[in-house]
Amino acid sequence: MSEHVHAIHPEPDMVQLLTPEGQRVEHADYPLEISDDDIAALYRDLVLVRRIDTEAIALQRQGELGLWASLLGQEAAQIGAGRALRTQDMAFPTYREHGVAWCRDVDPLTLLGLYRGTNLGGWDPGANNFNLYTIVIGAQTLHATGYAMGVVRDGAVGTGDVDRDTAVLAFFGDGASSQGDVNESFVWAAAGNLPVVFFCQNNQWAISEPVERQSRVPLYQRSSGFGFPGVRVDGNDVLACLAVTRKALDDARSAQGPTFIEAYTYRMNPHTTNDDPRRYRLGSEAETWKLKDPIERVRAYLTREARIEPSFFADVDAEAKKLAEHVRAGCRELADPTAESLFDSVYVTMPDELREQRDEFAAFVSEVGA
Amino acid sequence: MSEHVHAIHPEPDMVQLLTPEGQRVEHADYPLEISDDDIAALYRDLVLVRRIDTEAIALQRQGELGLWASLLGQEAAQIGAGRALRTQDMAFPTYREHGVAWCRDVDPLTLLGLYRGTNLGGWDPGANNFNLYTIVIGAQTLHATGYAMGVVRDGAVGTGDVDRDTAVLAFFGDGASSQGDVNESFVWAAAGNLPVVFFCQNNQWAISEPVERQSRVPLYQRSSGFGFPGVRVDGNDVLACLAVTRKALDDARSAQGPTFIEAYTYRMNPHTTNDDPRRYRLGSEAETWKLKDPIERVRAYLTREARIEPSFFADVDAEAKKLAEHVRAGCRELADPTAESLFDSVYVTMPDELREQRDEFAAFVSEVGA
Amino acid sequence: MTESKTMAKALNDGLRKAMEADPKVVIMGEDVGKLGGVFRITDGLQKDFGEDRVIDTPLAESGIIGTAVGLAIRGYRPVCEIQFDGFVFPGFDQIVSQVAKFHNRSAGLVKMPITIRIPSGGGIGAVEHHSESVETYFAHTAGLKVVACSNASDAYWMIQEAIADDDPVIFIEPKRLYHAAKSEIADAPTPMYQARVVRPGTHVTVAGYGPTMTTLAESAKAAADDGIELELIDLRTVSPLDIPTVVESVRRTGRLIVVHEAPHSFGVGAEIAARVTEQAFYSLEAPVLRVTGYDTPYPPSRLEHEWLPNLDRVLDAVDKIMEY
Amino acid sequence: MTESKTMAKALNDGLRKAMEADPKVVIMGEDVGKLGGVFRITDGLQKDFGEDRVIDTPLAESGIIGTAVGLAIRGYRPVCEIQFDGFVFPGFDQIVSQVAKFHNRSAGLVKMPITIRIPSGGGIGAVEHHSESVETYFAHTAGLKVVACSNASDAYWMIQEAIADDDPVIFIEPKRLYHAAKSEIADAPTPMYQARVVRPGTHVTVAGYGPTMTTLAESAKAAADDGIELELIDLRTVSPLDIPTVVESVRRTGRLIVVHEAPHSFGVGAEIAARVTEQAFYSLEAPVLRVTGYDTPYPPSRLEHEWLPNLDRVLDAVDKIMEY
Ligand SMILES: Cc1ncc(C[n+]2csc(CCOP(=O)(O)OP(=O)(O)O)c2C)c(N)n1
Ligand SMILES: Cc1ncc(C[n+]2csc(CCOP(=O)(O)OP(=O)(O)O)c2C)c(N)n1
Ligand SMILES: [Mg+2]
Ligand SMILES: [Mg+2]
Repeated sequence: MSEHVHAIHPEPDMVQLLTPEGQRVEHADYPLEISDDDIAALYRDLVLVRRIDTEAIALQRQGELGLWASLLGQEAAQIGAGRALRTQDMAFPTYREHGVAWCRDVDPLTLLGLYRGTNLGGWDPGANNFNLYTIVIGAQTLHATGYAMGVVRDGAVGTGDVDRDTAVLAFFGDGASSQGDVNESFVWAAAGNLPVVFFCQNNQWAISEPVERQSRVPLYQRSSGFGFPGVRVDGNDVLACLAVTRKALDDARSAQGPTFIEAYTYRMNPHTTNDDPRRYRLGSEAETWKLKDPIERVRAYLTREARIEPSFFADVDAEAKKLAEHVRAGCRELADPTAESLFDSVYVTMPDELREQRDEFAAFVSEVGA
Repeated sequence: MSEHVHAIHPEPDMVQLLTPEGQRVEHADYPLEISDDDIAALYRDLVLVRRIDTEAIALQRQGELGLWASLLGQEAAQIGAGRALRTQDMAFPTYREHGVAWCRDVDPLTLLGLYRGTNLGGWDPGANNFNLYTIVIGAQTLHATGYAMGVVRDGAVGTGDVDRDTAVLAFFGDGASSQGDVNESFVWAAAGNLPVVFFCQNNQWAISEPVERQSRVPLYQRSSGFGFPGVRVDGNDVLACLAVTRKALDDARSAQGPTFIEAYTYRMNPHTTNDDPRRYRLGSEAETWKLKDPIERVRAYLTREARIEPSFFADVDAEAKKLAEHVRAGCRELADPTAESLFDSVYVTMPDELREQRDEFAAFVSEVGA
Repeated sequence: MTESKTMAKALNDGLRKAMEADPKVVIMGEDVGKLGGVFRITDGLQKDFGEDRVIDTPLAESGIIGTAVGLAIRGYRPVCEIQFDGFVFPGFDQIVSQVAKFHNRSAGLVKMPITIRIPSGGGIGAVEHHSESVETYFAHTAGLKVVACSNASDAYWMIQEAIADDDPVIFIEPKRLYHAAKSEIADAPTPMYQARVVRPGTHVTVAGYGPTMTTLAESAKAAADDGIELELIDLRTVSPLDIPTVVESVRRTGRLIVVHEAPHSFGVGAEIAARVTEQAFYSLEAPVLRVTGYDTPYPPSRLEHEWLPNLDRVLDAVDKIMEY
Repeated sequence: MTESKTMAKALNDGLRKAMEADPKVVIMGEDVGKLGGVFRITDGLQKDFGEDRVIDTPLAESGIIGTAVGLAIRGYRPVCEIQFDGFVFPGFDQIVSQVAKFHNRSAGLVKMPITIRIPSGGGIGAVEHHSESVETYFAHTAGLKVVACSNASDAYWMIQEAIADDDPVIFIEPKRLYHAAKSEIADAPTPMYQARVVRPGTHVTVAGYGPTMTTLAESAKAAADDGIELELIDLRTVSPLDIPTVVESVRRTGRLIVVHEAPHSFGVGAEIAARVTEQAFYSLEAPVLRVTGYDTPYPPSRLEHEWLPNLDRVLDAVDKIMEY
């Protein structure tokens, strides 16, 4: 590179509060006071969402789901971010944020419809302040930004009322960082000083493309070009993800504007159940990342440092087993869409010509089905 | 803004080599050895392109052009950048780079067709290595980037052969910096370390919107987020624009990758001849910028410091007058499009159905015209 | 009938009414604030409703539409201005994959009451991308409604109906009529999504919308001088189409010409031809004819009036269809 | 006839041939390199032709198309892969306003020999945006050509012809047929931009393209069992349309059904209906009928086979048209 590098920075440390070995470490900018009980609760979250994921993959293999996008390896990023949200905050996921859904109290079965092909999502984003999954890469970052514009117009930032001030959390991937929409959302967020936090899970891969295809500098630096802060956090460290996201959301709620968070993590599984990563990456890469497993380090910490019930780990495992059964049984019971449902929500007010098509189709389906 | 500003920089100086008062100043990073004759040549360029502009505005008032986008105030940015190009380099203009066209030896009459409505551009980008004007904001930055990919594939960077190594210069405005396309071109340029220089004329306005609507930090900082250098140059200082662009193009040609240049300048005229800036900005703003006029400072320098022919200024004025006549007379002579021309270049191989439409239309036009 | 207004003023008044009626209505776009838009359609609105409700956005159409989606999720009712027809395309993905599909994706739980205003069509002597007719792209997209006003009264009422509609509406404004002759504003609207017979006739039905309606009115006068009575239909809505009104007319006239500025092939005329032929097969004395833009990019302005559907081209088609 | 191949392999071989024939051909898209594309259509090409000619791009469709335009200006012949139909829209602006218009803008001085490959259509059990039929948007855009292959042999030849074409070509690949039954590769191509009668018949002409052709073949067999002989036309090219071939057939059969997966309204079927009716008005015994996708977003996969034009729906239309 040339010498007139006015605008390239030294790489700061990645924020880490819990080492892969399970040691608590401090970070001056991100002090985190958290009880062992709360850490245990995070452990439970991590284990349960991994279990949901495992179960969904199995269901896909059995033909019960058409597809699944696994979160394996990204549990800490999602639980850390998700647990930083307050009730009134709004989350905008991609198609992989099953862990965030969990934190928002969305029943995992709700997520399965679109992967099973019984609906296209079909949940109410307002019910748990968790937007519908968005498949077009990056599109949801603009939705999040627009939602944040609404929050500002509702007078729900910077009032000091903790139950009122609202932040928006937009999820996207390393690959998505190249999309025009994502960069436009940075433009809007910065120009409007909007209460939106951009949470990028850099899982190192966009299907088969390594992150180097998207950027030659660490992604957290992107936001500096737009005039708002960026920070890289250990995406496999649930405490660091919690602390960093909490801080960013606090800033957003208190009218201090947007933050970009790069959660440095790894997609342990294929991109989706359709993908074959042996074609493009070495298995040894995943082996290395396994040493940084987001759950193991919390378990190590709890085992060594915390006073928890002796039955704790067994209880969580039992709960996971029950959850798996819920997912398994519930998935098989998800109803197929009705013929009418394909037409009924295209418009709020259905045009006559579409009603005719609906009736024709419904008659056809009931005839063929009969 | 919050305190974890890992990625915001102090504002560096704007590169300036000639003050508004016409004083030569030095800049450590951008030494410029230039003879007084060469400065005089730049003066001539500045005056002549301003004259083309003045003439085009007059032609628009007389109804000879449908529209004109004036470069008034931006002559130094365009001449500085344009004169930094080598023959083999390729320039991608917006709709306002009449000064760059001049540097590329494009006859000003060539530019008038699209503003007169006799064609849509219609020149050969390869003839003078000056792309067609692009009206969709930002689209051309991707074209420039793709062209640079071709340059690399042709082995025309980093060979050390000054007649072979090729750079690409992409022009755009402050408003354009918000477009997805422009940011995607930064992604591509950085990831591919491409020989492209992004030259942003920040003329403070995108029609009625001040640059603050697009960015809360200086625009030259944008590229840092993508991992390549950005520099702000006094866009009313032709010497600084020349030096900074020359350096960036040299870097590009020698395989050192992209640079972002923000030429800090001012749109002295309405956005186009259709616009009424009294609705959105104070006249006093232009008055202030008038003191930084790009031509006056060169004239002051030449008058005070250089040994030039006594007749020089008069000669340039005479040449400008002749040029104006050429523009005036030539514009009126620009032929209206033929009926066939609307159809003949839609495809290289015209489909039969389009040929039928063409023949029908041609018959209709000749009938109506008769 | 009350006062007489230009279409530009009627739209401005209609927008003002809509903003007064519902505090959730926000206007957003490039230069819509202080400038009042390049066509002054939003003139004065920012002054009166503030910068939070009339928003000068950064220069990016995908951002304009995408943030409107987010505002809609938050309960707002955004009205987006696209500066010129040809600049809707950077926002196309957000329109087609988000605005159009969101309500359906949510099984009806989230509404997208977004109005996208597009100053459309040619005839104003402009440069490339400033004179296009983009309605067909949106009409072919399930989940969107597409309407076009052709006069001040419709403009005034339809913009309010579009904004009040809980579905997303692409609102086509024939820009060359913005400041054409004033007309009176009706006391009450014709319900949107209905076509209107604007001139009764017996020989040939001619259906158009938006910018072509003034041309059709002239054509009908000229044809009448030759003893041919055109029945003119202002479609008003492109999606859904009001085919019953057209079919009813065609059953009487036996002949139909459809007129639009958008390119000929795969245009609105094709759909109307196909549907009317299906529904009135035995009533048609002649195939449906189309007078449209040609299958070329919009031409340099010096030839635009010849290229556009104009009086001569419409009358040619009338002659042709009468020969069947 | 020579070897037998899947369509996926035929495309892969065709791309290889094109790259061998012209060093200016470059392939670009998401995951087209090491992975060989999510459908493996570019399998092995990066290995053999290098990373400079088979380019894994950043994840942005506007960037893919926009840089292809720049490469074309520099004299290259880019072949862009759009990963799935529904993801072409972020690149729509560059396609419609640049790729389609550049040659015309330059008065014919700059060619845009860009091929945009779009794995298209439904029936693969996928999630939203992965099963759409987007051809109509491009067919309505002057300056583009749109073709669709329906079998391995056409795939092999047409991809080479598209790449060799100096005009931009939208190349529709019916993704659910990629790995369907193998078929033989003809020794020489049927010239592109010509439709082909793939089964002669006397009662009803049925025209389709791309993914629907296998459905039509089954339908013809089933109809023949009932004594109705369908004449099947594989249109192969959507823009320009080969209307003469259809009209010639319709003059014999008097009846036409058009089939496509894209939504019904303002679709390809409408244009064919309009044009054929105009040109063969007195030959038609019945209006042109259409069997198409409905005017809804593509449905959840559990109902996609019912929603798509299928054997039953085609036979229903045959019954209906025979009743006229
Ligand atoms: C606009 C668009 N283009 C292409 C795709 C196909 N696609 C789905 S996921 C994906 C990679 C996404 O990578 P990243 O953003 O890193 O997210 P990750 O899947 O790794 O979580 C691609 C290319 C898409 N969904 N949307
Ligand atoms: C995609 C697109 N949207 C909108 C426009 C309308 N428009 C033309 S120029 C302009 C402002 C451009 O501002 P800037 O990029 O600063 O360039 P300047 O005109 O100041 O040179 C706008 C909005 C356009 N040409 N293209
Ligand atoms: Mg990723
Ligand atoms: Mg500007």
